[in-house]
Amino acid sequence: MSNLAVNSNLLETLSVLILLSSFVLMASKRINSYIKTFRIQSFLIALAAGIMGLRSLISEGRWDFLVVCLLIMIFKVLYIPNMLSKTYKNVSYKVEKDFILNIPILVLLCCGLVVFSYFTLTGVDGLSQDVLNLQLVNAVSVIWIGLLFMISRKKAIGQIIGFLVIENGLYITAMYSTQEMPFIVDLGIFIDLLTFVLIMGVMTFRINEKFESIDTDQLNNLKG
Amino acid sequence: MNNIVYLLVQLLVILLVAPFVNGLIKKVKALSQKRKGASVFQMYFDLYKLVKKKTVVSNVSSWIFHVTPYIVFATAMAAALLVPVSTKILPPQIPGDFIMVVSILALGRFFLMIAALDTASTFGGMGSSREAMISALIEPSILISMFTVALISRSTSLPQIMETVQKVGIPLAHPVYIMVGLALLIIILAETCRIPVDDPATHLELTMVHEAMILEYSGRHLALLEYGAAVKQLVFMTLFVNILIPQDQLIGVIGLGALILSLLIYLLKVILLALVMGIIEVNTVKLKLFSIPNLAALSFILAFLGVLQFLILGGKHV
Amino acid sequence: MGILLLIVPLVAVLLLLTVKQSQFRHAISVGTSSLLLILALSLNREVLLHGSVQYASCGGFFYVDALSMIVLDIVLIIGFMAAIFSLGYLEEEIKHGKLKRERLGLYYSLMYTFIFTMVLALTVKNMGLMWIAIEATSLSSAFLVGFYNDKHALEAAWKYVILCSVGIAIALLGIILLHLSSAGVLNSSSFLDWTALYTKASSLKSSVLRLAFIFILIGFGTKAGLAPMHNWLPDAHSQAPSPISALLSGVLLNTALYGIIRAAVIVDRNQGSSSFTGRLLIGIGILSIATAAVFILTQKDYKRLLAYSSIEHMGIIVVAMGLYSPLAVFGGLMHMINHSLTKSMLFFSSGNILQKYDTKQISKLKGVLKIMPVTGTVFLLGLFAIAGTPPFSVFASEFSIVVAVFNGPYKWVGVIFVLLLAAVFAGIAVTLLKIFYGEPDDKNLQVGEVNLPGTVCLVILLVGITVSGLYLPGDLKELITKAQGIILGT
Amino acid sequence: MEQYLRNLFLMSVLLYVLGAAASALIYFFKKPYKTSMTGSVMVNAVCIVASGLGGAASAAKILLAVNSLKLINLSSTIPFISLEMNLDNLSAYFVLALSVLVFCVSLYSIGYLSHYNGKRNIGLFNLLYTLFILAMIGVLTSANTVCFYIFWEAMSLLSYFLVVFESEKEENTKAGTVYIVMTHIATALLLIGFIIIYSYTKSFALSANTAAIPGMAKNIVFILFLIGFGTKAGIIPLHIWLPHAHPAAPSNVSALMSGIMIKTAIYGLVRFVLCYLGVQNTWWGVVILILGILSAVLGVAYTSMEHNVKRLLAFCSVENIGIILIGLGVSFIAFALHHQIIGSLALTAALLHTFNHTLFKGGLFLGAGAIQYATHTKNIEDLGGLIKTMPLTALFFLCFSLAISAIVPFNGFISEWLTYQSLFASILPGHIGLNFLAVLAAAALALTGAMAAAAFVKLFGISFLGLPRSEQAAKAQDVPATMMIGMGILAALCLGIGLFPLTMIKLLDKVVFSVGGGSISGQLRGGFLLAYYPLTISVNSISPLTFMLALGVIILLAFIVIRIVGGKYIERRYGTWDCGFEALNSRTQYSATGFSKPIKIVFRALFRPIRKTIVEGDSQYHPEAIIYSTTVTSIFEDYLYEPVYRALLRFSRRTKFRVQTGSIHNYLFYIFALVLLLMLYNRFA
Repeated sequence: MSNLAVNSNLLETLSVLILLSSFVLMASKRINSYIKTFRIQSFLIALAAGIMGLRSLISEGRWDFLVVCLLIMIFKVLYIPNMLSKTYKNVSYKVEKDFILNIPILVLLCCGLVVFSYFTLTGVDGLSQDVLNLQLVNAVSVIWIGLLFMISRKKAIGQIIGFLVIENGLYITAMYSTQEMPFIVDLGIFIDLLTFVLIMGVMTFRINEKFESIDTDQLNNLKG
Repeated sequence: MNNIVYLLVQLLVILLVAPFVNGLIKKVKALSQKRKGASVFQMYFDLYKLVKKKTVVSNVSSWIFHVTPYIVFATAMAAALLVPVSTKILPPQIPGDFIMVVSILALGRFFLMIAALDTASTFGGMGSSREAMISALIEPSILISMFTVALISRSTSLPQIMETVQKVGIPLAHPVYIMVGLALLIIILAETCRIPVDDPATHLELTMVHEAMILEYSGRHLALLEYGAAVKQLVFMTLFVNILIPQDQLIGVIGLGALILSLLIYLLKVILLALVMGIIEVNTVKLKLFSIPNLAALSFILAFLGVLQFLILGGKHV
Repeated sequence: MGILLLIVPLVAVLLLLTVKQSQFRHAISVGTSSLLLILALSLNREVLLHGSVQYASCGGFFYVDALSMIVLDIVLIIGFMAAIFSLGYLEEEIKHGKLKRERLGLYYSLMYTFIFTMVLALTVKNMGLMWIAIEATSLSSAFLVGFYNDKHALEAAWKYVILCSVGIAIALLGIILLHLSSAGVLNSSSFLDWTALYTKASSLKSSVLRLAFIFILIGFGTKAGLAPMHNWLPDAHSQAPSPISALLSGVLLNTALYGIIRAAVIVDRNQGSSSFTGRLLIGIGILSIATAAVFILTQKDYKRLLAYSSIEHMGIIVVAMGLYSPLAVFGGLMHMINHSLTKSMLFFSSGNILQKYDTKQISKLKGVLKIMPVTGTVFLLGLFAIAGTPPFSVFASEFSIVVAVFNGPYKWVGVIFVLLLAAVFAGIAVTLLKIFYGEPDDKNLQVGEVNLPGTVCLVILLVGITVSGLYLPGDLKELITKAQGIILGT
Repeated sequence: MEQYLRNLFLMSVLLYVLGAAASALIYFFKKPYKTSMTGSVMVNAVCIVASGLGGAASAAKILLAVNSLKLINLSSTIPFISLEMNLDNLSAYFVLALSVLVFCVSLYSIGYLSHYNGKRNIGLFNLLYTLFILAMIGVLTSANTVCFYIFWEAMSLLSYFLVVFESEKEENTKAGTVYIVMTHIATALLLIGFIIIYSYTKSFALSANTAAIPGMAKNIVFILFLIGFGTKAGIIPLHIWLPHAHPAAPSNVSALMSGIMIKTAIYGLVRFVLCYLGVQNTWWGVVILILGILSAVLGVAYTSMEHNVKRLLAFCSVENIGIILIGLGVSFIAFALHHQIIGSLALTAALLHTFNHTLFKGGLFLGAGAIQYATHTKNIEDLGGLIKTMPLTALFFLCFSLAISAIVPFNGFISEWLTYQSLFASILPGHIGLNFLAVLAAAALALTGAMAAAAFVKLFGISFLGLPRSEQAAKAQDVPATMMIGMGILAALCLGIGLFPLTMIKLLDKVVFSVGGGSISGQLRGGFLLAYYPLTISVNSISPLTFMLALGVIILLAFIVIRIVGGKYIERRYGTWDCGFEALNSRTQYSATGFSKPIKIVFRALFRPIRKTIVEGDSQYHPEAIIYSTTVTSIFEDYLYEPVYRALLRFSRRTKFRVQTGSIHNYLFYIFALVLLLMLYNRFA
């Protein structure tokens, strides 16, 4: 039993770390650090998935969480960050310059989002059973921070990373809230994620080709 | 029988008196200008002369030009038949009320206006255009002032109105009637082309309205038009005198004597009114054409005040 | 049998990628879509007979009931029309050098992938799978939106992917919460199984469910083009090739809406009333209609205008679903069908016009009726139809919805609703009616139709929407009534 | 008997359908023009027969006093949508008016359409034309509000297509757009009204009992109906589509639109407010009366300023709708106060004027069409002297002009007289405000009559008399015989009803009795004479026939007397007097602008005339040409519609660029904001 308690403590710590990593992401300016932070965040998630996987393997004999853990490791920790850094290696800019709001305010907003998530989720009675609550708040906050990140970054890379963070947030929400998500759904999410990244890769390539930049601020010809 | 007598009396009185009244007004004006003036019967001679003359017709004109004099005269006469000169010989039913009278006169006026346009003459157009404006402005006052007296007698039929009025006593001492009377007086002056701009006696284009319309006419056509105008003038005067100065209640008897007496008084009233009209015309300066709206408005307001008085006092005027 | 609906398009995609001759590609496309249509017909019969179709053999994931059948029918009919229309459309594009012949295979395979994903979304029982399929639609259609590969098309595609992915991600949060709400109620074999959720709706955790619904509404609502998440829609619809615009507008939006309806049904059953979902749906619906009404009035691009009109109609359907009365639901379902047919007809005809005039600017179009008598007439009548003028079918369904609104709890919403519809009509009339008359600026424009097979489609659709405006075939009515029963839980 | 009439009526409907089908065939198969011309003649012939049957059936329906005819009752599988047509007295009356007009217009069209020969698709025109007629019949006979609504929209749509039929002119298409937008928004209001009623009665049938509707709802519905129908009728200030749409449409269509389509709105008001809803408050009638006064006076004011024949006639329609509304308003007031007799009298006046207006306005538009056919212009400043080249058209036009000016032996006078009488009768002790209004209405009516006469003197005088002002006018030739017959029948009917008003009033009395429950036939006296006054013995009588006889006799007498006194009539033809200057030419004549100038000056506050003088040439003292133009400001368009429209456009444009900025960050922010908002909502809800 104590083993389980350690486990859940660890999971809680991980959830806080994951949240923290998204704060770090929000605070960073360099493309490199975007990718690095994302890699770390994904790693933390993989870790969490691994812990849960072990637990479920021991208690129920299910192995699907471990597969998921593996998938995260392969795709989110290795493949996608690598691909992204390859894509952005020969892009002229390395540092994001102008934001919608300046970084301190954005970080403060992120704090606000955590509070907001807490505030809006505590009232929901189905969610507030034992410790899951705090983790869920953290997880959902990651989603909103990812969305805020997308809004605040003007370069295409920022949006891709933001979306991936949202996806991460969703994943940990699913993981923490229900430890028994149907496997096929998890798999499907992965496939989708993969295709998304592929498409984005193709798109940014083409946009770069046509617009001679991947500044999404320039993509505002269609209005009205 | 009654019908025929009524028709004959109306026809004769109107036909005979109309040119005379015209002459009378002219005489008053002449006298006021220290002239001797033509005889009061001059118009009869003029008419005779015109009928005898050859007729010049513009080569632009169409059949409208030819039928108009007859229609104008006939409508004036038809209207005259609906306005009894005396209430002593009324048929049981008259086939028309004051709305009809207005409409009948409008028929004549319509034709007169289009005939003026028929000859392509600038004067004709001018007269027609002015007449259109004047009639548009005057029509509401006619309707409202007649409406007022009609309301009092609860009937739009003229004999009915005249009979009711006889029960009032001296209508001209009554606020409603005073208003209506003043309104009617203005209407008569405007409708008979007198003040403030028109002058039936001159052919000065600044003052021409009616005369401009009939400028192209000559001979028997002109005679009919002149006669028609005189009849129309008398119709309005008859309306005025028989509604505002009723006399038949004074004459008790019914019969030939009463009729003759009534007609004599009628003649007296008409002469009186003609004199008044002449004097007013002499004493008024000619104004510019666009003072007509003011005059029309004045007359309308008077008529409207009359009806308002009636409405506010709750219709207790009989 | 029904499972073939999923297999056939996949096979077609493979074939299309292997075959090189464009005639064969066309033939495969038409063959596939006709085959799908026939399959759909037979499935229709089954649904009418049995109420729902499930196959135990495929792991029980395949599930079609009257509700999904209606949307499925729409998908396959419009898909068929789009296939026919594409024949002429693509040839014309190739003729004018706008498209290389090699890319034909890509176009068709993307299109059938797109259709496949939609069919998948409509034939699965599991809400999670449905979510995956809907997400997959945006991925496959993104390339179609950006098919022309020019600046505008890419921009539209970019926005489309980003916004829809974010939206869909939020929907996933909703799905997760939906799952959470069923924790302890359903066993693991029936997690997220719609029929299970439906039957056990009353024992789900209602407050989680409500939260789930909010996210699903926003998520799928983004995909369905509901305001204020609609912003990708005008761009994507205007930049996509016209047959694809028709598919996007006539089919994709309905598929996304289908997801919302499925979720709303569970929530309503759980809450025992529609007051929660109703307020949200009606609010968002009215907002969508209002947005369209404002935006249409000064629209300069006719394809964008049609896109805004789609937003309006999604709003109308959502309002109907929010009302949750038999009449409203019936009208809403009918409106789905009617709007799809009418709107795809309009996008097809706008495609013809675009090919003839080579401009999307309204101000540059003149004399459409004269230059293209058939397309022009169809477009003109179609505009009146989409604006809700009798005797076309959109009127019939709108009327039911309007009556339902007035019989519902919020009468004033009905007043706003009707006035907004009138405003949309006015907007369309003010902006678009002038294109039909006069003489075109370009004197070299030949009188005549482009795209003969497409024009035949137009006429068929016009006849269809006119007839169905006055008379609803018995089978269809039964189908709608059944779907209505599913939604209302009766 | 009922069965027989029903079949007769259905036969007429069927014939129209056949006509439509035949036209569709001609349209789709684009036969050579010669064939299509023959086809067009046949379609019009079918319409003539159909209208004959329809008119006969309707008249018989009213006169034989059978129960209302259930024509068709088909329901669809779609909820609420059904085809349910009934013919009761009110419907029959309007169908009668429609049929009479269609009869003449179709006759006229046979000739008129020949000028489209080879230029346009006549098949399409005939298709729209017959469908338009069918739609109007549908509107008039619908037995439930949904059916009514559908036909109403169909009617609007078809008339829109007819308005833009000559679509190459931009002003026509613009006119069409204004028309369809206004009419559609108005129809939306009607729809709201219908559904509000439905939400209380749970039935769309016109026979539904509306007593259960609360008073407030009834008031709202009344206002909706008033605006909805008012727009179609063209009451001020909802009239602005009318002067645009009527000139744009082909003349035979304008005749139908002005003659009967705008009357369907009157039908709607009577049917839905009086019969269906029931007049609840006095103020309903007062509002209608005030709008009537406004429309009549302003309508006629704008009429007198117009120089485009068809625009002039369009404004004149506004005026006449005003007159109809005055009657209707009085009747509503009277019914609200339970004065059945006065109400019936006023209703009779309104409905009779409706019928009369159908005749003479239809005729006038046909006349305008004939002018256009012969001279290819609608501008009366380019006309003149047509009476010589087009004598019969001129004669008919004169008749219509007299009729519309409410001049005596014509039908316009009868209905105006009845309106006066109803105003007069409505002045009863105890309602000072209402009485005041009635007097005002009477004054307005008088002003209207005189100004209409002025306008039509101008229209007739300038276009038909004097010298031709342009080459086309000089070369004009009279129109084909069928056109003439079409107009001739209408003119004869105008005179006929004017002389024998009682025939029409007796027919109408049955209609009014079935609508308002009161009958004025007890007050009527005489066979052809007319006498009416409700409160005392009937001494107010008019007899146009007697007047005509008197007129004839007086003219005859005058002629004879003059012949006797003056001898033979000797005429000398000579040029018009030119003051001794050069001979007069067409440019020295009074122009239409000049003619209406006094009125323009008098009412300058209303018209806000804009004058422009351009002096061409080097020196202002020796100008080569002086161009003087003057226009009248249309205050409702310039000060009401334009600003609102512009504001809407500005709002739309601004919102568009503020919301749909093109920036994906904004879009993401909307989603983000909505998520947060809804979560908050969920927290608190």
